[in-house]
Amino acid sequence: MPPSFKWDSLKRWETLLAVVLAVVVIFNISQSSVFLRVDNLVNLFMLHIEKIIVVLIMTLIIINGEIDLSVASVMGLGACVVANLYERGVSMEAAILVGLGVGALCGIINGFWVAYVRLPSLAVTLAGLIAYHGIAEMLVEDRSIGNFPDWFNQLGQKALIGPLPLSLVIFFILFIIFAAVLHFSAFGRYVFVIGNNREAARYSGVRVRQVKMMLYIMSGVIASLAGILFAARLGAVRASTAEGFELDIITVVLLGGVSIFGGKGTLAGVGLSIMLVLCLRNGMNLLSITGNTQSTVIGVLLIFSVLIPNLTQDFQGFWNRRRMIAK
Amino acid sequence: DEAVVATPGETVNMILLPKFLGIAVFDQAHQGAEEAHAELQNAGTLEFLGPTQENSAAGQVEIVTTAASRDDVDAIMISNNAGDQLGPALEAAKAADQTVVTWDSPIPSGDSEDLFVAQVDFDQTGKVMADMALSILGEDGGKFAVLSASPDAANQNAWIASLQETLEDEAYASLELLDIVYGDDVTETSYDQALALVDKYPDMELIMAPTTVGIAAAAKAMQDEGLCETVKVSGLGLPAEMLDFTLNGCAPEFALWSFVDLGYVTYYATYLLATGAIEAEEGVSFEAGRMGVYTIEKDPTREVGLRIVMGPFSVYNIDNVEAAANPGGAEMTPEATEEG
Amino acid sequence: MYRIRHYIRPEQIREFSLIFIIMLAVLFFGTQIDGYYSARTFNRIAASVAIITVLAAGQTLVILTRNIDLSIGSIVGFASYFAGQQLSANQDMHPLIAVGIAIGFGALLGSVNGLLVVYGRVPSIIVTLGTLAIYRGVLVDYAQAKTITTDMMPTWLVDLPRVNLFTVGEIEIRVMVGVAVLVVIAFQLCLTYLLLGRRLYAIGSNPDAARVAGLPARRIVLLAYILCGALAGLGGFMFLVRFGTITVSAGVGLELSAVAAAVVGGVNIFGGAGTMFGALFGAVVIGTLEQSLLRMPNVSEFVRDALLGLFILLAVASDAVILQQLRSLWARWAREARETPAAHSEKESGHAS
Amino acid sequence: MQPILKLENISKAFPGVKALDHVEFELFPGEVHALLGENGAGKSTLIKIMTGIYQPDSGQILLDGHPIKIGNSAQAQGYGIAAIYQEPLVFPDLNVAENIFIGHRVKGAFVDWRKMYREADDILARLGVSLDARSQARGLTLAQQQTVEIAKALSLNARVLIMDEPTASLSAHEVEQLFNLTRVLRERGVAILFISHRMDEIFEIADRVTVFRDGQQISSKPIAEITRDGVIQDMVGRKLESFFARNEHEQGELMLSVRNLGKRGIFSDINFDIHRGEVLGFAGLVGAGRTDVGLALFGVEPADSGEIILKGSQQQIRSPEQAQALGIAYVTEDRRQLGLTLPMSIAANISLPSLRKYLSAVGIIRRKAEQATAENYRQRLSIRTPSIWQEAGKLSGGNQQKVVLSKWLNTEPQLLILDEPTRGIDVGAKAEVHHIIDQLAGQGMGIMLISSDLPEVLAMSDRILVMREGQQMGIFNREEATQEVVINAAMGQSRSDVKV
Ligand SMILES: Nc1ncnc2c1ncn2[C@@H]1O[C@H](COP(=O)(O)OP(=O)(O)OP(=O)(O)O)[C@@H](O)[C@H]1O
Ligand SMILES: Nc1ncnc2c1ncn2[C@@H]1O[C@H](COP(=O)(O)OP(=O)(O)OP(=O)(O)O)[C@@H](O)[C@H]1O
Ligand SMILES: [Mg+2]
Ligand SMILES: [Mg+2]
Repeated sequence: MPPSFKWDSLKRWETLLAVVLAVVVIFNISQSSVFLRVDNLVNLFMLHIEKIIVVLIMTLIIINGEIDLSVASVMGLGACVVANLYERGVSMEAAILVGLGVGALCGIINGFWVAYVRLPSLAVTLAGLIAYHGIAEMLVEDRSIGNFPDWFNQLGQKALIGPLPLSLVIFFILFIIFAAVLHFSAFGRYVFVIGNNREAARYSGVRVRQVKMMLYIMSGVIASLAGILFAARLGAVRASTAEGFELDIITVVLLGGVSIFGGKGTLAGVGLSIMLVLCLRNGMNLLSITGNTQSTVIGVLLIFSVLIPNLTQDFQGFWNRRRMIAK
Repeated sequence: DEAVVATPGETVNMILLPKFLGIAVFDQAHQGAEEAHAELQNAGTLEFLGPTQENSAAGQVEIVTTAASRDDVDAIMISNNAGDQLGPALEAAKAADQTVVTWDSPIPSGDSEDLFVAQVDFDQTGKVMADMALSILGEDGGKFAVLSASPDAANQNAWIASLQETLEDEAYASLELLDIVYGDDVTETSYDQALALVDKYPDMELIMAPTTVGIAAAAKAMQDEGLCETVKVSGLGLPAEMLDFTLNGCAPEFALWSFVDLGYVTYYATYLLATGAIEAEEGVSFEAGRMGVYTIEKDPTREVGLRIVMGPFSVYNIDNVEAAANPGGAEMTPEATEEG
Repeated sequence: MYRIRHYIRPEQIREFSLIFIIMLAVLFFGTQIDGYYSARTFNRIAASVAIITVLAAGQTLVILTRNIDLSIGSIVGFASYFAGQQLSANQDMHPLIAVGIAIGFGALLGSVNGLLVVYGRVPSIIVTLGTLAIYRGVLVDYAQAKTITTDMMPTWLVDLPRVNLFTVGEIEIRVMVGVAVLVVIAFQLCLTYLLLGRRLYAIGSNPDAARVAGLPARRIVLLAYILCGALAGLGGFMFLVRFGTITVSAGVGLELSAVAAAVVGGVNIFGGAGTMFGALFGAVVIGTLEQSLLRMPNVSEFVRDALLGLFILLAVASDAVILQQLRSLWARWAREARETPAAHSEKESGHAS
Repeated sequence: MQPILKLENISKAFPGVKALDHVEFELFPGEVHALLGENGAGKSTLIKIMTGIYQPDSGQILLDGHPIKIGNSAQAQGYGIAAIYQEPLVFPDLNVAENIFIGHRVKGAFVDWRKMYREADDILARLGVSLDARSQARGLTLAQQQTVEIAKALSLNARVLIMDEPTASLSAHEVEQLFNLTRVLRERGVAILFISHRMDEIFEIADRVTVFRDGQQISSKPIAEITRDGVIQDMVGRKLESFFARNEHEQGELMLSVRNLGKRGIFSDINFDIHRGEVLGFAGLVGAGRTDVGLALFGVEPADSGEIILKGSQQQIRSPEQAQALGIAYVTEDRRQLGLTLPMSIAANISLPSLRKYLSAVGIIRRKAEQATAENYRQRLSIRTPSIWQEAGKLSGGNQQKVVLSKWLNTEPQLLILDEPTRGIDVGAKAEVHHIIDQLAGQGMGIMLISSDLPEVLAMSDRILVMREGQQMGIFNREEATQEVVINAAMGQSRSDVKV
């Protein structure tokens, strides 16, 4: 039995998510003939692909006991940098590289304050959320920049391998890499240990600051990449691109059973949570349930997925006691 | 050319997609569309779907994309809040043989839509605002600032551009535009921005807000700070929201169009396009029920794109605002009218 | 000197570092903005932070217990809409009853959060992320796209933002500012002098220890949520008063502003540490930066957010540095006291008797 | 006489472990009842049942002859039962006085700060510790936290006082104060349940001794009827050398020289040498600064003056990973906060500092190898657990200590800093640890042994360095170091006025 694979929590959280997911899928199939169509299944991912790419790295950051509220702003900034440079005549390839670099820079800034100065990550990345968005505004102002080269738009919109577009391929590859790193590598072990007890990790010779720095840099680069993919998918960039995505991203991570206090969570759970939210949203869209009703349903699901098992447990305990008293 | 008249009773499944759900203007547009839906005895459905305000752009993309993959959708009527970012999604809808008509706010690049139903002539908006400014400030004119929605709201930007163009005209030489600021269509931000303008430009006499959220917030800010005598507010506002401020002189004059009519006309145009009764081509005329005849033309405010202009502006002031705020007595403010 | 050091701890005067930061900011903006040092600046900033302060106070109560309430933006929206609707239906309602309705409504929504957290044992962030969406969704359904407008409101409410409690020279203390300050002071007193207040800290500081010490943690956390909801309800009422026009999107995003104010004000997001004054000063720091940047000449619309983020980061960083300096200063004093044990013990026995 | 508290037929099982197996237990007023047993015998579990933290699977509890149900700590307090737990549970953000009084049931809703500080000062003075009632609990050393816990329990004026290894991190002086207070309470008729792994203390304070083994009660006798060897035999089920003596070793070459090491406000002018194969003991009262010297050498809290010369070359040790690379290991005194990652498995904890050893070519952790290492230490130190994949937090206190030791031994260091290495571990394991220390020294490792257990320091060290309030009071050879000499130095008499 591998150590970071806890059967207990698997029983409690992941199984539950799997059950709920199965129910949702069956419901969707019964309600809509479109659901199982390949194009719909691709759409289901593609409509939120940028968010769920960032969900992966956010999982690691939250398990590490920190948070990154600035991801959505970095996504927007990455897209805006690329658009702005392209607009100025820089080649798209170079622009993308610079965009990723800017993402890394944002990560370094966040990481520096969090890891080395030990400021609370919530405060630091909240400031980042405002500031990086502000820089994006400086770059794009009130314009909408589009007319990117065809290959760029194609990458965002058209299938690359079989029916899968590039971003979906990237997501699956990242998912496998992150799962391996988090659950089977030394780095992943450090991520967990630091999330559980930063001081104990330090006393064990773990390079706490470097690990945190690495995570934030990865977060910056991946968020920026996601932002650029978003630009390719939509074919245009505005200053408000990706604004407000951070809460959606964090919600999915938490629904996946990752503890906001760090040290606990699995990518399997997060994967299930991604599937669950995507299927639910897609099903509701197919049934024409949109807007606030949709978010209300997700909100209810979020609460009930934890509440129900807790209540059943209480209920069982209650019955057991009743039986014992009766005896 | 003859104006084409719609044949009632055909089956067209339509989606009306506002910027987001939950506020009055879009509900009014829905009302107008429902009215047309009943008139035309459409055997299909009219769905009113929209994202939440916080997730407007991405939500619109999501709804359009899903609609494109549904077999039971024939037409989408959308008030675009995502700029050109909606392009690929709408392309997919068109590829699935769905009719795409924009209303209220078009696709800036104009590619991926069949037709834009403009509420008013965007080039006229600037003139209307400039005229209101002159009418409020008097012939001597004065200095004023613009409080807009978010910097990337396409229709607002177009109106501001048209305002700036209008101001170059001799007739408006007495008007000086000091600054353009953005309240993001959030009440708190707009309120703060309005007061900041007052502090920044002591000789400013007017705030022009081409957004219903901004104009109400600015008027309230001036009222709260007792500034209504020195700084007036104008722009585009809802009569029901502006009633008090017009009566007490904080916002003596503002303009808007009827969203009910906009929804109504949009529905007619879309129905005709989707049933194949008309083609989206320059010069095609059609009759939109009680609203009369419209002719499709090239949209002069964009490089590509066709439009019809609904028009006209209604300019509201102390004389007509009350009637407009309570059409038929009970529409907008049921509580207030029930009780007193 | 020894007495002062002995009675006052760096943790207790950490708020001074925030005041210092506010002063720095004011000095800086004074050089940038003409006529910045004026009563008007004060009035503007004070009025603009009143609502956030009340919300941050409520948020602080919950954060102290190592929980969080992300739903308050929706509670504010719902409470202001609901109170506005009741007022428009009943113009003669006594103002206090109107305020009571908003507070009670907020407390009700807060207690739903609290019950789910405490008895449902659902992590607070999950509960309130959920109710953030749920309350807003229910409001959208409830409101049927109708807007509350000023003309539906009784005159006293429309005039309330202009009413001064008192004025000092040109400095006006408006009712809403007064309410915010009152809330902060009242709750700070509760935190310091009520057993309940100290227990709030204990629970957040070490939940296991709280359980072992036999503290009624569940009831206390529930109470924190109810109070937070009630303050959000009060904030909703203030929102109605200030902005007059209430749509279903009223208060969107305020939860993050409140958390930001609390965190910038030194409230530990992992519970156990922080004060109401901290939350107040946190709100004032952010408010001062925001309002001043709005008025700064030559700062374009598009640069402002970038600067705001930068300044907030600087504020948080310098706050941490100042606090650390204070701590090491105290440690040095403590060592000096130990190295001169005679003087130390003499004084110690002096005050102990 | 009727017992205040009587436990009948109590059983409690955890997954894979039967922690308590049909236990009978009585506690009388006015007695100090010692509870003995190996690590993991079930002592702490019994206590947690008495204070309502765990619910027994079966059996009942009688208070003054009436059956009661103890559902939680608040109820236990209501019945007059107070406890000091093995691991201090302080509120780090509250100050010392608040920590002492926060759980009290008081009348009225208001906090009387003056009264609270007065009473806190009072009780701390009676305990003989110089701890400021106004200082924040965050940053207190483990021993200081332990005294806060003691003060808290004493201030409750309970009828039943339970102390789970209260002395584990205290030095002789503080232990003496605690025992004085305990005797006063005994006079007043309080029933006291006392747990310790230090035999001397048992014979000094206890009236009756109950021994547990594997969750079962083995014996319960008045102190007069027992002998040291007898008790140990009851505990481990076989005869055991209770005390281990060092083998004589050749001392090797110089390994570490510390010159004028200082850290502002913490310690200053520390000078010592450690040779290969040498055990240098560090003695002193609680708060003497021994831990801080260890932390400085390990780079956790680097020193700010002086020199560290390791194997002939001067080193600036700025971080633990650097220290580790230099072959230094540090076994912390605070196993729960700093030594272990409680929610993770025993195996993961043991492999953590040396994780690089377990990586495959592609950087994946080789679980088999990890498991083999953990199994090895589990046998060697007799760690009592159903599986090495068990969460470290679910081990008994002593077994946790063994895991911390394992994880550092596994790094094969050259200089091993042991800070209270035998805190809370039972006699058998303690002998085993002493044996290991001896063995490691024999292999040429340099060992720095910080311990508040004076007999241990005296028995295990080649030389003993005594500290007091951050100052080095002297270094004593094995021959000259007696209990008295060391205590006097630790209490502040300089070397010259020590009367032998
Ligand atoms: N929460 C728990 N979950 C699983 N097992 C537990 C738990 N608590 C204790 N145990 C197991 O119960 C047994 C008894 O533990 P207990 O803490 O009572 O021992 P102890 O006698 O106090 O030992 P020590 O002297 O080391 O403190 C041990 O085997 C321990 O691993
Ligand atoms: N009288 C005192 N008052 C306050 N703080 C003290 C006092 N004496 C020591 N300290 C603090 O306690 C720490 C010294 O404790 P340290 O843990 O290093 O000593 P130790 O000898 O290892 O004692 P212990 O046995 O408690 O571990 C230092 O950080 C010092 O600042
Ligand atoms: Mg124990
Ligand atoms: Mg120590």
